[in-house]
Amino acid sequence: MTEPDAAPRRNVDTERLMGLLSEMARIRAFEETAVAALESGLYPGFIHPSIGQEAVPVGVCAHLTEADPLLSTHRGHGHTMAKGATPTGMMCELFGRASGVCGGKGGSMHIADFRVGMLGANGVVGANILIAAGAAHALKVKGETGRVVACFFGDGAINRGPFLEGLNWARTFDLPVLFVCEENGFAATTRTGVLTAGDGPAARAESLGIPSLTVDGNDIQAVDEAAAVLVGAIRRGEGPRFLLAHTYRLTGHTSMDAAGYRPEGEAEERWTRDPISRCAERLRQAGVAETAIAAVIRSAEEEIEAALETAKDAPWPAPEAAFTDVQDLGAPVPTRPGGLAR
Amino acid sequence: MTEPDAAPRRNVDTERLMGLLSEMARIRAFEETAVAALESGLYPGFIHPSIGQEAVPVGVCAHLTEADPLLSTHRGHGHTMAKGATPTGMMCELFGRASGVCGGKGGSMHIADFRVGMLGANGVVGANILIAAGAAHALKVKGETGRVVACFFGDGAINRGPFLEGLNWARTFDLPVLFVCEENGFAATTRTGVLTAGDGPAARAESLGIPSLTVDGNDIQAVDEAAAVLVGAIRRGEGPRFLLAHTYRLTGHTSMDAAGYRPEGEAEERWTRDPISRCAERLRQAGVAETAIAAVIRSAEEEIEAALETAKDAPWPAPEAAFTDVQDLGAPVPTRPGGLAR
Amino acid sequence: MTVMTYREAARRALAEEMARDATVWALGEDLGRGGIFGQYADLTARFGPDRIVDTPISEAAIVGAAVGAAMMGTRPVVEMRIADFALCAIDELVNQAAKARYMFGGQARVPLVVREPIGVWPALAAQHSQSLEAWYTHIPGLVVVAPATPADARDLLKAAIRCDDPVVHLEHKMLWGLEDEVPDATNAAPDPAATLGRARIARPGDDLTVVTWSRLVHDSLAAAEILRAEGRSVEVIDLRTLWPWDQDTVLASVERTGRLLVVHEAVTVSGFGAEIAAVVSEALFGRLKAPVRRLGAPRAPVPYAPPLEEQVRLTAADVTAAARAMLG
Amino acid sequence: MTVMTYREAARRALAEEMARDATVWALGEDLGRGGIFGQYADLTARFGPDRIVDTPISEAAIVGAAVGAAMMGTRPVVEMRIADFALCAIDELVNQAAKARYMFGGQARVPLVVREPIGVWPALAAQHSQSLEAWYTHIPGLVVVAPATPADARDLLKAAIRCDDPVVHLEHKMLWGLEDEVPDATNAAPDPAATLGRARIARPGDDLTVVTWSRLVHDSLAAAEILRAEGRSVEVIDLRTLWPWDQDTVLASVERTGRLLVVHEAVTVSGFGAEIAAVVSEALFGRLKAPVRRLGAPRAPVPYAPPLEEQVRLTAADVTAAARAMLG
Ligand SMILES: Cc1ncc(C[n+]2csc(CCOP(=O)(O)OP(=O)(O)O)c2C)c(N)n1
Ligand SMILES: Cc1ncc(C[n+]2csc(CCOP(=O)(O)OP(=O)(O)O)c2C)c(N)n1
Ligand SMILES: [Mg+2]
Ligand SMILES: [Mg+2]
Repeated sequence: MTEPDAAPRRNVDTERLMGLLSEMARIRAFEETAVAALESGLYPGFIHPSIGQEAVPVGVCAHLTEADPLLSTHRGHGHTMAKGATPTGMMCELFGRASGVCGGKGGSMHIADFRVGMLGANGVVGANILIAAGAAHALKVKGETGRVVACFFGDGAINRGPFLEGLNWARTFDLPVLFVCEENGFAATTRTGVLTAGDGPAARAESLGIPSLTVDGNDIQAVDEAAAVLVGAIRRGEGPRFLLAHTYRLTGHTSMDAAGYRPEGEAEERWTRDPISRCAERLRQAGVAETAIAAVIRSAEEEIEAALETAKDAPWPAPEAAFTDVQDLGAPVPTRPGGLAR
Repeated sequence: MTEPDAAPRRNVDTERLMGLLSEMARIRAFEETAVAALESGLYPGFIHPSIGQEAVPVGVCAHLTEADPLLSTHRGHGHTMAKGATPTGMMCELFGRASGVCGGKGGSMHIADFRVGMLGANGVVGANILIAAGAAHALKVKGETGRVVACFFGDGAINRGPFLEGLNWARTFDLPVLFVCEENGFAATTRTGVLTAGDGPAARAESLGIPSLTVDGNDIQAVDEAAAVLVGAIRRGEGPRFLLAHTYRLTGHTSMDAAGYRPEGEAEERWTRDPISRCAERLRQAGVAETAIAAVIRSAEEEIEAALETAKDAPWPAPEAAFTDVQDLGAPVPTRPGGLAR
Repeated sequence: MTVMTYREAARRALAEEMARDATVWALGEDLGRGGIFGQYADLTARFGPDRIVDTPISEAAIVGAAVGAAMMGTRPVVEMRIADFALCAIDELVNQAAKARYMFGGQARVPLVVREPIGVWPALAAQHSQSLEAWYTHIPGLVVVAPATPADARDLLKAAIRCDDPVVHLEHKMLWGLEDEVPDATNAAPDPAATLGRARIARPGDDLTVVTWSRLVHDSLAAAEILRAEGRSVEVIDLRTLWPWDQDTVLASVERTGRLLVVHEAVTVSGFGAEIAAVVSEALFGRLKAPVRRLGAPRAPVPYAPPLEEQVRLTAADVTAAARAMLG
Repeated sequence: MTVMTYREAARRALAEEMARDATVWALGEDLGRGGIFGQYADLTARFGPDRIVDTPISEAAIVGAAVGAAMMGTRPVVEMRIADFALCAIDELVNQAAKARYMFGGQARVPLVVREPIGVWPALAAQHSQSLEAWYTHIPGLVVVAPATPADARDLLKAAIRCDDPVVHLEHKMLWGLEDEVPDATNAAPDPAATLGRARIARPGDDLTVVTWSRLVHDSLAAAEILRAEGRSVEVIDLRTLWPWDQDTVLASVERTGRLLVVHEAVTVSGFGAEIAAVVSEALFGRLKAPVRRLGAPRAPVPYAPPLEEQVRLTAADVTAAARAMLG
């Protein structure tokens, strides 16, 4: 099944679509605000924005509850928000504050919000695939049925060994995992097509016995529908499923990357297929008032604006926090002044 | 293409087939002699015999020259001999003698004979796949065409990450590698079928863009013919190829393994499909005299008998050899008596 | 008291923990046939294949999946088969298991045990013989355990399973068959905090302290016995846990004897003996009768041939000679 | 003499070696766009994509393929991007690259260089900040190099490329932009044996020896300067190569000063400082004025937030304080 978007849609559930639009707008606002804050020097390091890819996590997570664990990537802000996390905890984390969702210890590459089942971004490409398989294996060990583990990764991750080992594992043990490959065309500055042999992510998944669907990942309705099918099958105990979502990274790899390796006009052309505009357009065509759409977007922006303000004023973590949560036995003992902890 | 053996063969090149029989008989004699010697306590440790799988390396290596590198596995005696190594150097290595092909430092799991292009057995399942890809990459870097790298591995190895990474690499860079999967039904004491998702090794290779052939690996002519096709394509610069050979491990995983996990009768039934007997039978049907066949087998046995005798009397390595060939700079300095080297 | 092997003690420990706690499970290659050293014998019959899980040859997945399963509230016991194969899963252990709790600000707990059979076993050669305990002691987040006796094979494994942080549990290949008395345990077994991090004075003595662990505890005891005949009194400390390690016990002993010899099977250079030597040399500066010495393997891979292997594997004779040299 | 950055010096070293020897090539992710630190800038234009090879995200394959390519007579220079990602290729480095020559009885040579950018860089957090040099020093077969200056970034990389054994070449992320004078090199450049394994006395002194490497050479020099104002004379030794390490230079210095402080960015516990401390404490027993001290990171992952990161990253002030304490 490819590109269900090709055919015109019969009916649009405008209420549902407004909800999805709202989620995408929240992510977009978060990313844009976070990039701007970084560029203003409000926090250190860099982030991997998911601008342009919002429809994938939103469409998928629309079918998940907080009881469904999710494993994310370095480009994980969208996954986290779509999973139900509030933006404030994540923004505070980017700012390295004590109220950050990881207490300031993780930062953008290690966001996690266990309260909503978001079990972690990951700084190592592909590593989350194995963790996802294991999270699902725990459900099997505990005899819990009906829960689904979702695992997002990029088209670059499919060339790492964990892709093979994790998918083989999930199918072998018939685990409830939805693997979602966000094919955005790039692995950092490299075109993934050039370094990926064969017929791509879905073909690999199928060769490992995992049924797949391929969708236009910039079409929120297509993602929503495909996720419904796949998550439904998994919940019924049919084992793992694979979703390949074609999308595009509208920014550079990181907030610092000007993406000069892209031919001129490419990004501009791709902006015309921006999932948020397309969703809004579809709503308009379905008769939703422009003001209603604008209100959703404005409200998303306000929410993120508020998160930003909270983060700016949030207190720093206490220095001793550097030494907590390492391990119970044999944890480092802070010894400043007079040297660091041992 | 599957099981070309199904159809009766039109003509048999008896001279070629006698040569292949001889190679298989040499490997069989080597393995049986080595197992017996081990059981008599003539050398320590254990080995992984390839009894029953001889047709695969013999059929493949019939198309390789000494200039073609080969990467092998823990079950590598057959690969090594088929590649042209003399049995004496390998037997001396098993015996841990100075005249062993690795000077007694490697043993069965680390046999290598660079003189004939055999670049190493490997104690780590799947690791040789990456090394093979790299050996082929070196040919590309050096601009050498026409050489082929062969890489053998078992059906258990296809569940390790290096399988994915190595095959993707070989196809991406269009390297001259023949990947040979010896599907013998087991990974140690475990049935590979149970823990391998999807349609198996060839399906995975195809999903990575590598054309494959599947053969009855106990039919030496089938292997010979398939290898001719695949090696020919690789030599012509068409990139990597994959050979899946169905075979069966007629012994336990190691010489110490009684294989009690096999249902009664299974091995017996499989012995009826022994590649050596089948080859001999085909020769008989083609009119070759029983005495000629027996002579080939006897001569193989004699050769190995001689290797055994040589190994028994071969001198031990000097103790200092433990400290050579570690590295040029920063090598350990022997200090006995009075302690080990530092 | 029951006499049993190290293998059997470890096997029972796992069985008891699995019986006690339904979230404990084991995974690794060939476990369904008892594991390659028989340390899982008959456990599948008792607990079923969903709790004694046969895995594909996918070391990265074995550890990586265990990380996910541990974060989800189970207690996976991971079998690496041979410690050297754990090198196929180092990202999963070091970048994932060891750091998850910290990176996520305490939201994650990763109570997993990674069992790694270490050490030289005849003729296994370079890729099946390593002892890399020093590596794990260098990684924040990991607990590192190396039992030497059947009693500890049981108690430390139980404590490791009950530990809420990832534990690297190093069992020596040459010890599986070792028999010794194991005190009858109440099933209300070891509290990790009371068990891990505690050294054991395996033999008291006055002239020299030998700190060691795993297989070499036994060779050090043999050496001490030999030296007793020469009128020398050697204290042998079985460290048991390498991180955290029992500095109090070691320092108290060396303060008394004035001499420390650290003995391990691993390569000397950057082995864990270096850490102990550095700590003790600093802490007891000016109070030592002799420099702290380390006895370990030369910085060479483990060779195959017996006469070569002998050059890199420590024996009681080596320990005796080194101790004798220190005693002057 | 030319002033250039550490990045540029390393870039030129690779370019010169590639120009000199057609078997030298480089492989890693994103190299075609210059590498993530610009250390490969413009090399693809000069040498083409078959010698500056863009690879898939396949760290195991990057190192594993390099092993095969090295065995076949080329000299691959492997880029790991961030040292932490090398943990995805440890089997390939430790079980394969480091052991092939030995296991195969000298038949194989594995002349590969693995470049690993190490260390803390602001806000990269736990999975992008490690310094695991101690691990590599523990593995027979590996040479371990850690340049601190532009001149060494050039000379040591050249020597590493010319070395016939596998070299782990650790470049510090914070040093790429460092500018300094680089002596004009004849193209008949460094003989590995004359270059690797040689420490450099970065600053002579009499009261205390600081042994360090990589980024902390600079902070140690700054500390020495601060202490000079207090009338203290500190010798700073830049170790440059960790295996083999220059024991002669270190021992001669400490014998003279009587005091040794080892400083490294890595975790103190089982860091390479332990090895140095153990060797020096033993060799100069009774001749030291103070116990050997080690200054390294606490055994905690590297946290993200600046005030936390500060707790685990050593600065010149930390070195100054530690040295001052030792000088009494
Ligand atoms: C094992 C590993 N190798 C390399 C990197 C560096 N890196 C971070 S993101 C990235 C590109 C990932 O591409 P893809 O999986 O397609 O995800 P995307 O960034 O496109 O979302 C790379 C190479 C890493 N983090 N981990
Ligand atoms: C990475 C790794 N994991 C586990 C092992 C232990 N081991 C040795 S051989 C083997 C089975 C391999 O099965 P397969 O690849 O099918 O080869 P076969 O033995 O059947 O020839 C296993 C698990 C190993 N050597 N390396
Ligand atoms: Mg991508
Ligand atoms: Mg097999």
